Amino acid sequence: MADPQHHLPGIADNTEPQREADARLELEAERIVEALVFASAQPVSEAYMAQRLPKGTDVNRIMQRLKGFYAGRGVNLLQVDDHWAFRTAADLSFVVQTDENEIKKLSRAALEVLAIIAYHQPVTRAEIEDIRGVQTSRGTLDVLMEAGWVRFRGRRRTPGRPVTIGTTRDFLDHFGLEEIRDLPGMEELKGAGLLAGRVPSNFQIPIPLGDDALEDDEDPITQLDLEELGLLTPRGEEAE
Amino acid sequence: MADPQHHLPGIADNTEPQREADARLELEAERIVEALVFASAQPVSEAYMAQRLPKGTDVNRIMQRLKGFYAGRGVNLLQVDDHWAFRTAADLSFVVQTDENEIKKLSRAALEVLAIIAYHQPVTRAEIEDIRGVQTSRGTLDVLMEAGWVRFRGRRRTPGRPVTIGTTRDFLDHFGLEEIRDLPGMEELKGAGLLAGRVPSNFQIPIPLGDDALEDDEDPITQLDLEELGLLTPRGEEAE
Amino acid sequence: MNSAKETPKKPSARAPMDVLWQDESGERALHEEALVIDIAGFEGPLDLLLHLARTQKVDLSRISVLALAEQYIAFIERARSIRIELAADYLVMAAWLAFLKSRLLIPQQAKDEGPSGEEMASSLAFRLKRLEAMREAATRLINRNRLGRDVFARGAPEHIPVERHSGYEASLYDLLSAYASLRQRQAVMQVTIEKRTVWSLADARLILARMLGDMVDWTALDHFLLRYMTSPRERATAIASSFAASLEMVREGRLEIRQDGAFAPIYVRQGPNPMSAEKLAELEAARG
Repeated sequence: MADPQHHLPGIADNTEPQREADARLELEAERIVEALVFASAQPVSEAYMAQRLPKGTDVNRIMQRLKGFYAGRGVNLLQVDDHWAFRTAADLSFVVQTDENEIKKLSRAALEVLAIIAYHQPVTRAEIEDIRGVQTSRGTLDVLMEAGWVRFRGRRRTPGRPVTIGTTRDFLDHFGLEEIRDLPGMEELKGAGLLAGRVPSNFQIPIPLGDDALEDDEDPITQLDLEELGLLTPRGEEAE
Repeated sequence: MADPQHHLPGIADNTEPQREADARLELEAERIVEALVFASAQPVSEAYMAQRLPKGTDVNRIMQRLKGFYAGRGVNLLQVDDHWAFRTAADLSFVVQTDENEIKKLSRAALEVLAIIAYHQPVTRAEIEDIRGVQTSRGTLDVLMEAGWVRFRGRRRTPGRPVTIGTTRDFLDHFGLEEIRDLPGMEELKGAGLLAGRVPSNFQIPIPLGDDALEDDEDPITQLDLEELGLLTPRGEEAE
Repeated sequence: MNSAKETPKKPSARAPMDVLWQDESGERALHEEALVIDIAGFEGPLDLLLHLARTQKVDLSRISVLALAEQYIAFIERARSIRIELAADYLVMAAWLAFLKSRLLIPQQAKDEGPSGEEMASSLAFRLKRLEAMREAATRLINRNRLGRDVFARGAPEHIPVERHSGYEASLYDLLSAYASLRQRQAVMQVTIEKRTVWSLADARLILARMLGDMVDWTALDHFLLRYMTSPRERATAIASSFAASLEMVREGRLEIRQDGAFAPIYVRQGPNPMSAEKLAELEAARG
């Protein structure tokens, strides 16, 4: 669909009806995505919406506009990855809350592991244990997986091919994050080198990856990781 | 709350800020009822909303105005007696209903069979039953085939030439795996709390062989085989 | 101090989640006394170190690693002196810190291999900072507006968008847990778990009674029990049960017992009131 603003001036007799037609189509597209997203409790992907819109519709642009439209209202349009969902405005939680609104409480260990996975993903279990300095007790990862917040992502191409763990879209949805880069304090932590999986002599900072696609990061570059991490730590010595 | 239109003219220096304050209150009331109606599983009564609004708020008037606000949109506000609910606009039901009834939860048995196929592939039907310890009902494999997650790979060069089964590319896509070898092994399942720590010493989880290439003891499936297996006839009888 | 297992953890008792959720600082209200006793509340040596570092009340980047190492080692010594079971992790850390301390105090030889004391210290400081940063991040994360607590989804969804063509729903977690529990179930069904041989008191009593007739003179308890011990693994249980049974039989006058010193061999012989053949037959019958 053509953007009305790109029409050239001077051919007004032609553009005026055209503009109206565009606006009508645009409104119709807005209505369709509103209906789609409103009808679902789960975030709806842009790809899914695109299938239900006229070919070539710029879904993201429409969603961004709708997001602005709902910004001040009681129900907001939120982006989660490349998915969209309507959610009640956070400042209204006091009215909406009922007794049934029970959410699962996490143990301190589970919460810590969740944060480490979120900020360091894709991360292996050995790395989680290195950061915490303690073995992850049975059931901790289990709880997070069952909640649907973390998942096995793949394997790192290092000796032993350890399985890597990352967060899910449900995680983003649950904590109201558009993408993993929106994690609180991410920039500061990166800047301080605290998300680097290694000791300070090596100031290489991996950019956390939240996407579903496996990244080049799961390549031999990170080979240093495991060995290096283990070497200077007591846990590593213990393992020897 | 006074309707701004009912203010008398001539006392403008007083009404202007007043009008603004009223509008703000009104918008806040609208936001609250929007959130309430949106989050509720049932239509919400005006009485319930009134409890959550400043005393004396004319709920019905607010709802009527909101109804107007949503009238042209993809989601409408509907009144049922003195209860209110959001519903997708009637003329858009076609977008919302296209894939109704399509999503089914995989049965426990199907999950087990699928998992066995994933880990033990290429695997024969008899081997699946051996691992599960029970006979696999006819429909279970059908369901997995229908889902597009498993396929016949070939025939094993052993007496009876049993058909071997493996997973598909769609399987990997659905479960977010890049390759079948990304499936977690015993240590990872243990670490995630999915496997108990104490398993028999001879307990092993195979490393799945998921290549498209046939194994040494596998023959390709031929057209003849498919007919023989009854796969080319609708819902064919499975070779027992 | 030989426990290689994890000490039982009770984090909920010491650091309830509520504290973490409500208390921004994440600081745990713990006084020194509790610290000594309640090692079980710590999630490993780094957690303990972090707590000790916190009590130095300085920025983590300016902590004295040397002082911290000394505090930790002192803490472990105190715990050991009052015989608190420490997980191996804690002892390994103590040993590592002792090594670090020596590296920091003694100038390094030129040809000395391995990391310098300073490198080790900065690595430790980094790990502490990183762990603390993750704790703070966790607190900030959990205090966000959360779906189902602060923010709500549509209460009456009309439609579930089906994005996959398969038409079936299953997550990787579903798949893996189905597989793991199936395999585990089958493994349990197929493996015959070896029965652990335990000598009951009754067994031991019967065996001792059978032996009484053969015993002319003082015989070492474990020496004659060897006849009944088919495998070394039974040794402990056989000796324990026989000893307990022998005490009872001494009380009944069927047996006399003698030991010349602590940990010296225990000798037994027939007592003044030996068991009759009928009584023995009765015992045998009762045992089946």
